[in-house]
Amino acid sequence: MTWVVRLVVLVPALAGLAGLLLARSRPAAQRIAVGAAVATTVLALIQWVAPLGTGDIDTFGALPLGDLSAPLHLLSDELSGLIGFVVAFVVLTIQAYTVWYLREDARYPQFAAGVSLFAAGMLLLVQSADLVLTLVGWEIMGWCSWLLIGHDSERAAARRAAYKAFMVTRIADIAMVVGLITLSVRARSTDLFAVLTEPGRTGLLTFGLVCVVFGIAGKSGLVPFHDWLPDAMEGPTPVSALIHAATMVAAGSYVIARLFSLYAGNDAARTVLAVLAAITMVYAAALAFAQSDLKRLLAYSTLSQVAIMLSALAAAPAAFGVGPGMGHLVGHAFFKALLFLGGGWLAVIAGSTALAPMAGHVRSGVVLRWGMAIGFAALAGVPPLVGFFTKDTVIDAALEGAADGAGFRAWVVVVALFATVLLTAAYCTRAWLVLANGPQPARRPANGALEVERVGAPAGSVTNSRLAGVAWSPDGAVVAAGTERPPEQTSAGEPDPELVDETPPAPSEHRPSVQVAPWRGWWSDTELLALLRTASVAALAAGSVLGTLLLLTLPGSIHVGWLSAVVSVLLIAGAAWAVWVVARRGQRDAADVLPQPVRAAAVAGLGADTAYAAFGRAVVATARLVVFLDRDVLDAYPRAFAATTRAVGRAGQRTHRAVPSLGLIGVVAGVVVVAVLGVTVWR
Amino acid sequence: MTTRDIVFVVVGVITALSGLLAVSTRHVVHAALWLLVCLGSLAGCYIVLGQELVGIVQLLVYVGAIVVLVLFALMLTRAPIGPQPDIDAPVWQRVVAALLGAATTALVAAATLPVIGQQSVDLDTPVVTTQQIASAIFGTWVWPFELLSVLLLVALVGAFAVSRVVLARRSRS
Amino acid sequence: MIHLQWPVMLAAVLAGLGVYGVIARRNAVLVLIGVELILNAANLLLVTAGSRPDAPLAAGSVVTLFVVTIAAAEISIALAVILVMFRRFGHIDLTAVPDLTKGAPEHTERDPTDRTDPAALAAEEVSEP
Amino acid sequence: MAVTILVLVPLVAAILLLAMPPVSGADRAVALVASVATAGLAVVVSALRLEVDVMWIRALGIRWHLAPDGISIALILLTVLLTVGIVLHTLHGPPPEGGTRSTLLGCVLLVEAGALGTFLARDALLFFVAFEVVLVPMWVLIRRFGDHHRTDAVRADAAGRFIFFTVLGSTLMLVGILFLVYHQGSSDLGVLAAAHGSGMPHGVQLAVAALLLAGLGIKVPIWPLHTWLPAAHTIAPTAGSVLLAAVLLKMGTYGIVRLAVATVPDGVATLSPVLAVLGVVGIVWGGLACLVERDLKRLVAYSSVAHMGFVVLALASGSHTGLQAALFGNIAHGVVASLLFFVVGDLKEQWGSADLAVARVALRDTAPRFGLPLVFGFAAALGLPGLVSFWGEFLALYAAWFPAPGRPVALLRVCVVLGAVGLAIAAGYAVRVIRIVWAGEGSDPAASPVRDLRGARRAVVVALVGATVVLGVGPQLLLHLSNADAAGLLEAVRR
Repeated sequence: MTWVVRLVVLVPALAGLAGLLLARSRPAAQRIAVGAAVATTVLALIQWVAPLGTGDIDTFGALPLGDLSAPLHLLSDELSGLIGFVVAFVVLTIQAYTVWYLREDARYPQFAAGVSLFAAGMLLLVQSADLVLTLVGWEIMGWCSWLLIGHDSERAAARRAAYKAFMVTRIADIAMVVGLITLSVRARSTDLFAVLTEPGRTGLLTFGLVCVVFGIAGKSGLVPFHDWLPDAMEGPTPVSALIHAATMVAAGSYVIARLFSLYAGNDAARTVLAVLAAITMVYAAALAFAQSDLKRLLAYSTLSQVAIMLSALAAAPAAFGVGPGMGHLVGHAFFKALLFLGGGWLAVIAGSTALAPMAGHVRSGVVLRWGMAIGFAALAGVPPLVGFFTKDTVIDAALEGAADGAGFRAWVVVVALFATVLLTAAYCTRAWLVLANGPQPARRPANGALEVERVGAPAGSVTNSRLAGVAWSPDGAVVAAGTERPPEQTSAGEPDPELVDETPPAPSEHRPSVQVAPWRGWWSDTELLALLRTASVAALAAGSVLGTLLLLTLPGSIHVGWLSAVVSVLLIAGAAWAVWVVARRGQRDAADVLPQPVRAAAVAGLGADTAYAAFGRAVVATARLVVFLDRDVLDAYPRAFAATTRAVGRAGQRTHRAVPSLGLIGVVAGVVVVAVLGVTVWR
Repeated sequence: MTTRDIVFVVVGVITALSGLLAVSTRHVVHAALWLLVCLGSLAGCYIVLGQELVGIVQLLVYVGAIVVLVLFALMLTRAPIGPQPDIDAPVWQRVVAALLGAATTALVAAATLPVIGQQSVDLDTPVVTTQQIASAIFGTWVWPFELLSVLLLVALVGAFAVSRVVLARRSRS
Repeated sequence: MIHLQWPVMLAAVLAGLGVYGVIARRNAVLVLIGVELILNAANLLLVTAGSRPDAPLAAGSVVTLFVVTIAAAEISIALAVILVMFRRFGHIDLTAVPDLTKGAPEHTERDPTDRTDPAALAAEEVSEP
Repeated sequence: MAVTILVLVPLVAAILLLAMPPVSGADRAVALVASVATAGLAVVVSALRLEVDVMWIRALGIRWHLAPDGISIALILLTVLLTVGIVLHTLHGPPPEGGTRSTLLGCVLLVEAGALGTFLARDALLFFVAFEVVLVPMWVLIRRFGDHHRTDAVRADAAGRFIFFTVLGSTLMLVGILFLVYHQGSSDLGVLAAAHGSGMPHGVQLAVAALLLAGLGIKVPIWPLHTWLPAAHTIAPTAGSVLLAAVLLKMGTYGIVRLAVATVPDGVATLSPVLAVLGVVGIVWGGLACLVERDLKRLVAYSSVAHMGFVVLALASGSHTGLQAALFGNIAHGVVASLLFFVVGDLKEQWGSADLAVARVALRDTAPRFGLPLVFGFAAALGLPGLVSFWGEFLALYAAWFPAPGRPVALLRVCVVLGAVGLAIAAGYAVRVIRIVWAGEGSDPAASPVRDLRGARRAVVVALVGATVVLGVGPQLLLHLSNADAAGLLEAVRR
């Protein structure tokens, strides 16, 4: 059985490597990627159903490091089993969906391999019983996120977004590394259980835990490290789903959950976490309401939802354990993946990820319509969907925490949670109304894609004034930030069967830039591709409805308090009604009531990007100073030495060019003097 | 003062005087000729000292070869005949030279005379015969002797190289 | 019987004369004459020492012969050098300031734009064909 | 005996190659056979731990004592295997400019012989002699075979700078060694390590440690003494850059472990705050310089300064973990830097320069066999887990956080935080290069594409990528190798 645990990590890792190094053809890459995802899901299922309950599964032997013990063990318990399974399942749906989504992308094999590696990183983190392995998985995810967000690297915006994501998380990783080292030093061991049980040295412990909080703030997108996440929407939609649903941003809360018994006894670290989470959840939910781009809206909602998970870990009483936070992680994984995949589908139909062009398109298909509806409802927390249960468990846990005497940090969280519930319901309603109530397009205009060629600034839309940011690149190149350009349905050969009833051949002048690869096996069958896409969305929708059942296996993850449930349902209903009214029953975008400058600022992320860019410029300026010092100050010493030597040599040369007979006088006089000395002194 | 002493002093005075003239005459060629006299009379000194072989070699090599070489060199460097006003260095340099020369003399004398003291040797029955010298050269000193022959060869080649190769390189560039 | 202080004194005088000649003369060939005098002073000392009854290995005579030979070698090289000097500079005046740049392009000043360190000089010597 | 032959094979082959007439085609065979034979012998010697110990210079009591141990085996294997790689790489490239190929190969083998002697030597003076052997061939490699797109003066400057710095370092080291040997009465490293500085007054220990650290620190290079490295790396041919990064730099750190840490531990301990601070300044300094550097080879050289900073930091910690981290980081940097220099050197060969500001074709689509190793190399350079550098750097930070007793803990912890900042900077420059060269930021699709890696050159690069991954996934392979001897070394120190 221990091999199952190892294989859960090994299979996607090998699939990733194989895809990267070997698979050059698309069918092979598809088989490897999807096959490995299926195998991983099955293995994770086995592990979840029959967890070993042990934390000393060898990986490749302990490191011989003298005074530091680094056994590098994996663990297998209920929590890792559940999360592992959810991760594997979400990755499976995403891999299946990617086959459809990137069907015309020449670099699909690399992309699929990247997703596999990413999954391996997350699964390693989930199953790690060793802080070093946690860090390994953590960093692998960071790297893969860079590769995947920048997949579409012909566009400057995508390159910049990838760089920004990687750098922001990497900077936060400074704290992560220091924190993990501190915790390991305390126990002289990187073994999770040794770290958790080491008593004493609370000063060091607090420092380490706070460092870890700041470390996870990077990947989980807490303020002030949050701004990379909306920009990361430049990546293809499957990556967004991957990052947002079950892996990267959720990894932070999982790490905190694994260290929960340390956090439970440490007020200082938890207060920091609570404050960061509370700020982030309200801030991000408020910004989400004003977004004009569906993917960015979802990104901000992710920030907010991840903060909810973390707030549960920050505020819940120790007795509640990690259940509330992890429950919300699982629920969020399902409905956020669902929303992203559905959103990607919509974007392909509409040719843009901006909300305005999508208006009405959600009615294009049954699965799409119901999928998006379930997704938004679950996100808003409408009973009986999974979001309702998990969110109310968190609120209940926070209330219990407040009652338990947690004081400030619990109350901050409770207030923020109720505000977030309200805001979440508002932006979900707004988005749904926009998507569902637009003018029903019978089909997409033949040249529709042409209009939205440059997504992010569609004609006539005030909402897409996504401000151009300055690229944070050492080269100082100024690039405009935009949003992902979804693969367009313009290929005459491959109309979407669900979308187009009577297929007019699209104008051929707008063929996709990437040539259709010469793969025509059964995998290429259009209907099969569409089926894969639809099945993925449907599976996730099912998960969003039935996810509560999964959570029953994790103690403490479903615990609905009546008071909080009633209050939040009322809040949701009120917010939805208010938005409905403001939106004139769906006749206009509810966000249009906001003043234009506020809207623009919100779309621009309130200038966080500018601050990042300024920081980047400061670093580059320092670097230039360093290079100047290196070349012209430090290096002056060797140059001065060389020049001195040369000057001395010249002087010597001149001396030797003196009149020869004078030299002779010198020599003879010297000999005489020496001889006199010799004769006199010798005696 | 024995007879040999008197003979030696006479020959020695000739040597010293001709040496003085060799370094002080204003005729370039005369200098070489006075050197010839000086070295020749030094050969006489050697003979008085009982070293006939050395004296003869001195005559052959120094007087016969080296001085001739010097004369050749003087001719090749277009040495003028007749007294030269600028043959000597400036006065101050000559004064320094005289001082250093005197110092050298004093030094050598001071260093060696006490060693020699009032020692006198009987040269009528010579300590070393020519035969002994021959067997010493080809016996005890054979390796230095052979090395010397190599040195001579190297010197010949070197002289040739210095005068030929350097000039050839110069003319090429 | 001979008293050895006479040859020793002669040697001292010859050495002093030689030194005077080396310094006081301008003409390089005449300087060589001074050198010869010094050498002969040394020879005379050797012979004197060798004529003592306790002199071992016939060293006085033998080494004198060697010195004579070495002197021959020395003077041939020296005269060759003087000859080259004469041809290159047109004079053999040792009190004149030598102009080494003349006729010796390999040893001229480096290009002033060459901002390298001394090792570069050595390096370029090596790389010359 | 086999150990002596191990050193002699490359030496004799080098002399043969240097003496060979330029037209002869036998250089290929000689170089290949010699390097492969050396590699084989080195494996045998390392596996069996063969040893040779005879009197060498009786008057001075210097012994011809060569023996591998856990600390040196990894370096020996790295040296011999990389030499095979370099020979293959050189033989499958265009003929070198500036001299004949046999001269180039001769110099490479001479460096190998010197490096092997250095790593094997168990006598301080023998160590020094072997240490010096590498200087002249390395100088020739830079001076004669350097980048021929630059002016002669630039080559002369780089080569002169190299020789100036390293000779200065060697001189300081020699003074230190003589001081040490004079005080301890023996030049045997085993004896010196067993004495671990006992019987020397603290002031003398401090002086010896300072001399040794300054001398060897130039070679490492430790921060303010590093300015020779970028110039030398930029100008040197691929073979020279690889040797510099993978062998010469390692001789410095190895020397610090073998000569300084083992023999004058108290002096090194007193100096460890300085060492730690300089190491961390090097990490940050090198990283920042990489963020704006335009020349790719220079950039890799600055990243070497940063990576060696981690090794120095680990050494400053003085703990067992620190020593292990330093030894591992040493090898890791050797593998990664040689991989990068092989790839970058090839690119420069084809591009004519390594200026990042020149728009070229992106490698990702036109030359994936170049691109992938480049990405791997820079991913390793930024300390990505799963690749070899991560372990050295993470463990170095751990060790510095928890140093040996008696070290300034607070200062070292500040150093750790700054070192972690260095990790973030490394990510910045690594991704910057990948963006420009691989993904093609600011690239020019119309520029002439590079020929992709082929044949033996590809095999060399693939082998190095493999080593990066294998050692990254299984760091135990190396850590077990050095564990016992590292422990023994510190045991002697602490006794």
